[in-house]
Amino acid sequence: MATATAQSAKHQAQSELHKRMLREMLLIRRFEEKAAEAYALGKIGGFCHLYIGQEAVAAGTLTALRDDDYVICSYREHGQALVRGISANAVMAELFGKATGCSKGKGGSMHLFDASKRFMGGHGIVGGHLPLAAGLGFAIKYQGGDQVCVCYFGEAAVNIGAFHEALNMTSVWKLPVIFVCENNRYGMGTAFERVAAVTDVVEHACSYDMAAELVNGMDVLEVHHAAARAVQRARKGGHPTLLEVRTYRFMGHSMSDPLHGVYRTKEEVEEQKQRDPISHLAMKLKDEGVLDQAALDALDAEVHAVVEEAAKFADDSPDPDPAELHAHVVAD
Amino acid sequence: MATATAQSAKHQAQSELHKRMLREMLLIRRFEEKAAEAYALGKIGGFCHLYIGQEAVAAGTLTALRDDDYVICSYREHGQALVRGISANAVMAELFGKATGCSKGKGGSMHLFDASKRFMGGHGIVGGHLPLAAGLGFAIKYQGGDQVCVCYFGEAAVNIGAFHEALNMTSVWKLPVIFVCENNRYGMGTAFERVAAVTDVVEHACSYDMAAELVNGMDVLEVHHAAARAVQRARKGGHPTLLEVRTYRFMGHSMSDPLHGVYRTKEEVEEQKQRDPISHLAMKLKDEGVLDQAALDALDAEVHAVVEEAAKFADDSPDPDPAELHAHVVAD
Amino acid sequence: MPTLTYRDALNQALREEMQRDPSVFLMGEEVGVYQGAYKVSRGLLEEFGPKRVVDTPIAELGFAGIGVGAAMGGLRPVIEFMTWNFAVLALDQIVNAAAKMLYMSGGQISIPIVFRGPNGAALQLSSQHSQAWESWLAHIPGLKVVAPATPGDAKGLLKAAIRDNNPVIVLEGEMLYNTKGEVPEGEHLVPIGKADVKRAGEDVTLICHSKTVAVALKAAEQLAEQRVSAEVLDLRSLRPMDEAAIIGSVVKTNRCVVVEEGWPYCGIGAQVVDIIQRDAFDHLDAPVLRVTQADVPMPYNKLLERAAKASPEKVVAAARRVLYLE
Amino acid sequence: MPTLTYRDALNQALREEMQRDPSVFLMGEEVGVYQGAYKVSRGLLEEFGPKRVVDTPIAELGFAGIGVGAAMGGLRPVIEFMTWNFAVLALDQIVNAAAKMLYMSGGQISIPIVFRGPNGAALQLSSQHSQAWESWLAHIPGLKVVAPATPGDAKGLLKAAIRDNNPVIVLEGEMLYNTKGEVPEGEHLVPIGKADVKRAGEDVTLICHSKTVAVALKAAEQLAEQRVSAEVLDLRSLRPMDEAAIIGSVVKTNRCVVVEEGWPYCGIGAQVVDIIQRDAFDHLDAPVLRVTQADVPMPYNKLLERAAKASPEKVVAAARRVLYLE
Ligand SMILES: Cc1ncc(C[n+]2csc(CCOP(=O)(O)OP(=O)(O)O)c2C)c(N)n1
Ligand SMILES: Cc1ncc(C[n+]2csc(CCOP(=O)(O)OP(=O)(O)O)c2C)c(N)n1
Ligand SMILES: [Mg+2]
Ligand SMILES: [Mg+2]
Repeated sequence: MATATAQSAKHQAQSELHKRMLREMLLIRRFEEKAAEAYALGKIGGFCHLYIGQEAVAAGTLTALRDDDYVICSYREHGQALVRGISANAVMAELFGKATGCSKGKGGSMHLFDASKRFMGGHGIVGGHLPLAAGLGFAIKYQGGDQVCVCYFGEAAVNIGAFHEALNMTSVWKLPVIFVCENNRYGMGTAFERVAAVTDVVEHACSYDMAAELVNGMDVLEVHHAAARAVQRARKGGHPTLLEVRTYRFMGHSMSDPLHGVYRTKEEVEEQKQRDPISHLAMKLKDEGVLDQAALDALDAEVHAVVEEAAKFADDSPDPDPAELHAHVVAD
Repeated sequence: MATATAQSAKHQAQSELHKRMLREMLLIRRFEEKAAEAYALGKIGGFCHLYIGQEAVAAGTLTALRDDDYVICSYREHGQALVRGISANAVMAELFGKATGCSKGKGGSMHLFDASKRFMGGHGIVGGHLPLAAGLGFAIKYQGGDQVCVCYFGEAAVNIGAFHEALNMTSVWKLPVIFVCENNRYGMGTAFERVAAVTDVVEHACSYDMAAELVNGMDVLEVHHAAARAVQRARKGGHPTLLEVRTYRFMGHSMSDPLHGVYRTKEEVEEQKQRDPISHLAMKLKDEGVLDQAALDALDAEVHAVVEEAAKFADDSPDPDPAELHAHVVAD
Repeated sequence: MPTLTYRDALNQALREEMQRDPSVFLMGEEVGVYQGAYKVSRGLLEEFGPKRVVDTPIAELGFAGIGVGAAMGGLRPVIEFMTWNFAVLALDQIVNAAAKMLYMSGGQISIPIVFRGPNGAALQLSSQHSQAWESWLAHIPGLKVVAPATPGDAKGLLKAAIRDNNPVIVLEGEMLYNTKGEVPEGEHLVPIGKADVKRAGEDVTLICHSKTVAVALKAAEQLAEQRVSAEVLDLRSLRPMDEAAIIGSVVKTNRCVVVEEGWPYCGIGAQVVDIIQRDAFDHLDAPVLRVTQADVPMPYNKLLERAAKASPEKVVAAARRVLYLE
Repeated sequence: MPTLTYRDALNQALREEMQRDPSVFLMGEEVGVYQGAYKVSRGLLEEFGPKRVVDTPIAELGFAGIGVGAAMGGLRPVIEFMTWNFAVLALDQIVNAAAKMLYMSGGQISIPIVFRGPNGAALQLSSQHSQAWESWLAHIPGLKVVAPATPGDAKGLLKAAIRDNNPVIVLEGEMLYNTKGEVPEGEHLVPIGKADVKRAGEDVTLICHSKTVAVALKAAEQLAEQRVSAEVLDLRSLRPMDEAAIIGSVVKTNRCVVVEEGWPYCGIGAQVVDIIQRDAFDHLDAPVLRVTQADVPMPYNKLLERAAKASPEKVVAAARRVLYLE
């Protein structure tokens, strides 16, 4: 039996974790709002896919990882980059295309990288990074490590061949990979049920004899616990997991797309916003007495300042040297 | 209640069907034996994948079709071509690369075509023709027809992305396609269980909400009935089926490969030969009194003559005109 | 003649051909409910219904193959790739099925299909979303490849492509969709395989296609200010290529610069150079020079991206070099 | 020096590099239990075990990507494609992941990986199994592409490829596997990017690579009988290409024929021609001519196939034309 002190230490640690997750989610939210603003001002170009509404997925899963685990994402990866610990400055500078960006301004929003954080990108071809994730898992196992690789992708990627090939080989070779499907119901303007014969993504796990869990992505704690279980399975036994996290994007597909358009109703978006994962956790922590309104306000202010500073940093940073055009085409 | 005459007419028709299936299987067997001989003599070049052992699959399924249905195959398609009614002459001539071949000598063993028989090839990229099959199904539905499309492929094709994409869209759009997986346990020298997380191919049907049946491919009647059910589903309701037919190839993967090599034992091959679908049906028909040994011998002699004639025809046929090199690159 | 955007010209071509022939249908990601990622298919779902305007899952290999299969079954599919960047996943179906089927079936099965969508770089879409695929596609016998530069050519070439009995690749330009130009109403067909002089000139030939036509035209203006008369030859069709038009122009000007969006190695320009030196060797007063994308993956940063792309300035510089003015 | 087959030279290179560096592993279809579809990996499973000699399902896109991912994770994968014909399915991973990763990550993540396997036609494998992909691959910045013609070069280039910190494409030849030649033992590295004069000559340069080296050498013999001295330059490396060697030879001979296995449009030869006319314009006494595969899908029939391929006769004819002997 745990002693009273142990109990309370555990409780304390849990509260800290919850506060951290709240802060991460808030940071993402404020960062993305700032990015939208900067995009409108033309400071960010190209495609820019915001994470607003889905914050609980990055915050819940990445807090279950060790620093030496690998993370790999689609083009909708600002949130994961921030939670993984790439500074808001470096992420924002990358969106601005600056030399101080985490990919030196050569990658942009869709290609955030930080090898030192084992953050392996930002990839733009739907489904294309699932085999890369399996390959990272392969390397871990080959080297005898006990790290895991977490791979994020949208539900629309489930329909592409790479998903099938990657999951099969991951299972056959028992690679320590956690496939996190962020099911936000839409791939651009296409509702999943219009293009998928089976809409419960977890069902696919049967075809690969893989562990699977279906999780409410608006509840960061639920996400975190499911992720922790998956990490445990992968780290201990090299057993991969397919995690389907049901979430929702509150914004358009990318900054060039409308908020709802013809493919979903304004009402649906509004209704989903009631399930905001940030308010949800904030409410809970208030209820539990972990944070009061003043603390919440302080947190928001702190995060706000981080984001403002990031925008200023990005703005003030230099463009890459023109010689960068020809640098890094091939390695030495 | 059926009258006695109706009963016996039905019985009669069944016997005819069984005799036809026996003949088709025998024709394939003798044809393939002759092809092996011709290959050894250098009259056939390139890759040549024989169908010996798997005859019941082509004979059982194709006898459930109408003439206006579509058939599409992998590179292991001599058997299907013959059962579909392309003359042994035209098939053998194609293997010999002659102008009289069903693809004018330009396709060869892997690319048998006969548009008039709705025999749509002979395709060499594993899995590549599954989307083509779905497309033929799409065309049928678009045109309001009640044909079906039957698509043959090996179990190793299940691991490739095209399988996944084709089955999903076929199901979403309810296309009249029957996917016949000829599970002969090996893709070249690789046992299926070494490379597939789940070895019951039918299990994949769940991921696509598709009807499925697992069939003993050494029993041509069982194959035929399952195919007939699948055809019914497709023709009436546009419901696709995934048919897994468990079979075995008695020869090497292609004429350039060893019979068993290191990937399977000689004993295994011998054991499987005991399940020969041709002897199986011949025995049954003898038992039932449908055919006696003399009739069987006559059948074999007849088929033998067809094959000998085919080889002679192919031998005597001319090579394509040199101008054929530049013909049919583009259509008018 | 009405003035339309390139986007609306394509839309008109699709609409007219779908009205004309019930076996023509459009398939691709977001072509229906969403009205097209770049709105090329706007209004078509409403007019022709979901049977003929088909939204697909993200499965480029699969739906390209379904298109080829549908063509085998007697239809005339138009397959839209949201961009050609994603079509790399579908190349097996384009090359091994669509392009080779007629030949390997001994002439039995033609594949009347159009694969279309925007090709090459737009603005700051970075490495994976900015690739120009024309040299790969033009390499393949059995395909035809067109790359219209103007709204009029876009309409005329797309209509011709849909009526062609072969697989035709139509390379559009995201940066061109909003550009405007005169577009003949109704029956307007531009023959596949014919280049077009977009500006006549005497001193140097600028060969270009798609987005680089505007680049060459700007360069020609700047050259005119420098008293150099440049002829701008728009290839329009990359396979077959109008060799007679190329040679004809070079025989007249004796000097040539080839401008393209793609990378240099084994690019379209290399093929053009090969044709010219082979058939107009004695007419050349200087080596043919090429302006291409820098031989690097496309960077995200705006300035680097600009530096990577073909530009009027680079074309002018190359033209001056072939004129030995530098 | 020991004489080995091309196959065994490759096998030796793999074995030596796997012995030398535990992070090197081999992955592909049939590489292990089956000992390789063409036996290049014979004995490696027995020596290095299933951890390092990995049989895959038929999933080219997937296992190519797994290779790239493993390289991101610190390994040095050698990915075997049973033939390059099937690698068309994996091009997204080769082009969009392997080739672009270093650049788009701002120099952080290099991809030391080798993609190898037989390329081009063998005998009577028909349309879908006879494609030569070098011009596509050489088009892509971020890749290196080599195509050895001899057992010695095969060993030396494969070893260099495995030690290179970039994605390197090694194009082998099914028809070359049984050919024999001298192969230095142990540490034998052929630098990537260096062409090799396989026969010195004065009157005309024959530029070739891979299987066409033998074709060019035979042509050179026949030309010698006609008192024409041909230099045979084996490119060996297609990206980067040894421009200095090309120019050096043409400046000497003033005439050139380029021979390749692939199709003409935007082929390797087009790029070679571009380089020559650009940098050796004043040294050329005749247009450069090219001998390529006929511009058609490969037919199955033996005679048609032979007619489609580059041959010594065609090379001789082209050489005589550039020498104005016809
Ligand atoms: C292979 C490929 N096809 C198409 C696209 C264009 N595209 C980018 S994102 C996207 C939708 C993806 O939806 P989903 O996987 O659900 O992720 P989400 O955007 O919802 O996070 C599409 C079609 C692409 N990038 N790659
Ligand atoms: C995409 C692709 N990869 C590899 C090959 C080479 N190959 C030809 S057949 C074959 C095995 C296929 O096995 P299976 O699908 O089970 O069919 P079977 O030969 O047993 O009839 C392989 C690996 C190919 N043709 N296509
Ligand atoms: Mg989504
Ligand atoms: Mg098999």
